[in-house]
Amino acid sequence: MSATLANLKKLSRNEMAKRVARDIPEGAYVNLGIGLPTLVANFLPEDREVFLHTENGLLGMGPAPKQGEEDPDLINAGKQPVTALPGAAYFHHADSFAMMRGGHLDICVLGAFQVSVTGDLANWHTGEPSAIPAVGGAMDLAIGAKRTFVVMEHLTKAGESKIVPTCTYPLTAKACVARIYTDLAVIDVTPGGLLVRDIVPGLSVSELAGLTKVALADGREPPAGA
Amino acid sequence: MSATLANLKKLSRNEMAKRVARDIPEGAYVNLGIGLPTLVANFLPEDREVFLHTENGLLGMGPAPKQGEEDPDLINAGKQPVTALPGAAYFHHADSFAMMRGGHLDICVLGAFQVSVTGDLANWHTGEPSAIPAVGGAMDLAIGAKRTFVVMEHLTKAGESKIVPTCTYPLTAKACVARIYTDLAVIDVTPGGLLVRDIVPGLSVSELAGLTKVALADGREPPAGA
Amino acid sequence: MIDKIKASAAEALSDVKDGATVMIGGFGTAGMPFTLIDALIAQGAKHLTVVANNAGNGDTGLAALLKAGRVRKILCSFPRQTDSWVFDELYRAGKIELEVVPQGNLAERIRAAGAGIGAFYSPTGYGTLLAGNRETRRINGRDYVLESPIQGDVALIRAHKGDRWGNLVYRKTARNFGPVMAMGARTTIAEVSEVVALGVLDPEAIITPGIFVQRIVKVADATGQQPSQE
Amino acid sequence: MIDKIKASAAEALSDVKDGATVMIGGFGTAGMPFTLIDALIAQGAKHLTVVANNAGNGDTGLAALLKAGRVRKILCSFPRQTDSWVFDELYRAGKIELEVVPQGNLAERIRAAGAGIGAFYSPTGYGTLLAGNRETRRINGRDYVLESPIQGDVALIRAHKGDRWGNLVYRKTARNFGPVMAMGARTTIAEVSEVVALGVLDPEAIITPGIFVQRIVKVADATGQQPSQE
Repeated sequence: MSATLANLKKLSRNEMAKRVARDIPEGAYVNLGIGLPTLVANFLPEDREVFLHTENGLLGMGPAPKQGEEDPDLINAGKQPVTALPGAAYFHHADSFAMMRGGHLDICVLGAFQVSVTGDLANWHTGEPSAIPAVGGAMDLAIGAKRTFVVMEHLTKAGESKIVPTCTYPLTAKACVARIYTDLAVIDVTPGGLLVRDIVPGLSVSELAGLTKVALADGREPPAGA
Repeated sequence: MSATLANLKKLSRNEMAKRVARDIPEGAYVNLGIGLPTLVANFLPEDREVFLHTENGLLGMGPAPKQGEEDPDLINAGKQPVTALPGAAYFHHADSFAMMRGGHLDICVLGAFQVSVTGDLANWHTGEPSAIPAVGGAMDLAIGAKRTFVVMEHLTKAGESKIVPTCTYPLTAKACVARIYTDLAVIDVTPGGLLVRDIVPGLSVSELAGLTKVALADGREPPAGA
Repeated sequence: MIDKIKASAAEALSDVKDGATVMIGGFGTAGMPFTLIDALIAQGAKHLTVVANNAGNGDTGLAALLKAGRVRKILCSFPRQTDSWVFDELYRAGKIELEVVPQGNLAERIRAAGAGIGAFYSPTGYGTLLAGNRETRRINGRDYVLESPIQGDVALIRAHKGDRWGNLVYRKTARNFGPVMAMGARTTIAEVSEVVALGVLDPEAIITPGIFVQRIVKVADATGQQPSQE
Repeated sequence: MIDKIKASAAEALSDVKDGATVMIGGFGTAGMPFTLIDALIAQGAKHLTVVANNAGNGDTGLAALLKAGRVRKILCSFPRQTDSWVFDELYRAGKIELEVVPQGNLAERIRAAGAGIGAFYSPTGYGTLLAGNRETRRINGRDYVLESPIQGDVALIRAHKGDRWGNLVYRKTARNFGPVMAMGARTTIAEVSEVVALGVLDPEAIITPGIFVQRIVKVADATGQQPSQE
């Protein structure tokens, strides 16, 4: 009767990125972090002008250059070669982080180890004693943008929920996450708790809550005509 | 026996400015405030490269433009038209005041109402109830430069010393003045008190102390061969 | 397609509210956005708090806004000038509130708002009347005053050239407060002498990236504006 | 005549002292001053505190300085990278002290030193391990951490072009920490690909005015430097 995880059609990494891209409106100033979130850029429609910011000093970042046209002086926060669009601007690090910390970015999309039910984010440190800590711009991004989106797998490889009552990994920032995109659902963090906005076919909100082990309310729009 | 003020040859405003200019070495970054201090620029030798800063956003300020070549977008802190030398740079107000407040200027030359024996400066407000207060960049300049020079008449029109035990006018900054240039003398503010470095001919240090009504030590170099 | 170029100053200023905090660029008349100020007067918003370096020159620009009785309070570093008669009269008549802010604190407080800084310890003004009742602190043997950000609802600035993404370059010392005010206001409106196509401005030389600018208005060149004297 | 152009990196670096705090520009290898770092290794100063965004890539540049055993402590935002093996080994062996600083705090703390700010309340890091025992404060409903300036004795940065007054322009995202480090260090030494005559750089487009730069060294172009991956 209930869907099992095995036969659920989870979203692929590209499908997750595409789902995030759907929610980024024209004219938005957006930072796509490093790793999975950077895939979002590939799914922004060509006719939608979105301003991509990379914290190492570029607004108006374009796609990866053609092979052979890489410029080692033109890279993104993940240190991969990128391009600059007409209308782009370069700036130094203090100005770049003023954009982030001053609330000028509309949206920032980050990966995560864990997100708590109150929107606390843990994405920089596993807390293992042997791990070398490295935070980069994660803490600045998490607190700076008007809305912080997280995109991540819903469950760890061991099957544990990455949405948790309280983060057990060291925090990146408190109460900063507005929306969570996983391979199973889209969930808003609200003052009243977590609200499911979208879910993969074949999975119910109560089944998702069972997997997630935290309270989830159904916040989906009723289907047209219902 | 003693020189009287009436027959003393006081320095003119230009002579005071020239005396200050003598102490500005090649390569110095200098802000000349507004009013009398700006005359100093006229006495810097042409072959001595000194970098003039104006807080409204220019380093490498040149002399006044020729008549008819004034540009309303190119002015100094006194809002007079100026020019920019080859090698000049424009910047915004936060960067400009970072230069001042961050201690990057070597010398700043300011006018004053009063300077105290400990180097407190009063130059922005007469304290009269009817006066409209206006400070501009005076407080930033006073505390920012590596050395703050004051250039002023030694006595008020009423014959009172402008070098005082304690300022009675509202302060611009505490303990900021390094050296005072007047129409009678050059005086250093030191931890041990005021030290006369130079004095107009015909006036003794003790006579100057009598006029000034504060303790002054003789800090002049002995004449060569003495 | 994003186009921040507005058809008129009136359109760009239409939503300024009574009681708003309006930052106005310029050092004296250099960089003063005369066209935008005229449009603000026509728009009619009142009880404004103005943040600017000076308190107006002659009878135009900021002085005209003051004269129209729209300004409740002004924060500035240098109100008193030889040609600030409009302000002087209002001030002496008790019709305008004045907060004098040292110029460096003014610039840095505006930047702080734009950069998300909660407050900062400034060396300027310590031990003076202008430190008021603010907290002080000795750090490594030097004394500082705790200064708060100044956040604008609207910034009106003048730049030289702009493009449809809001990128700006300025002209000489008319740059002054423009870039920090653009950072420190929720809505920044720039008047420019020239609108250029996207990509014309050198990305290495853009002074204010478009993220800090919401609207741009093309105006006639400001030739003939004479600098005023302090 | 003032001429900040030095004949060699060795000459420019000759007075770096043991125990100095050395800021090193660059984000990964973009903007890393390889020639100056090599000269610092040859110069021999030890027990250094290094301030940089990363902790070295591969075996050259900052990684080579670390490998030479000259660095006692490093302040950086992102030490761990796929090619940071030199740092990783020193760290695991307890041979280098690490202070991880969020990248925005790093940039702003360096700027604060350059701008004369005594300390500032930063929103970044509140409620996290990296806030350590620092003071916190709630301002207008938001929580902040009190952050102190980071002052360098020396900054080693890479720029694109420079002139004899020390004016600099950068190239694309290699600009990164260069301008703030130039502000935040007592002696800033820049390597540039090109030295130009005074007046060639557009005064509207100079990114670092010469007041922040004490010495310049012309180096061979850094072509062939490959970006590293995190």
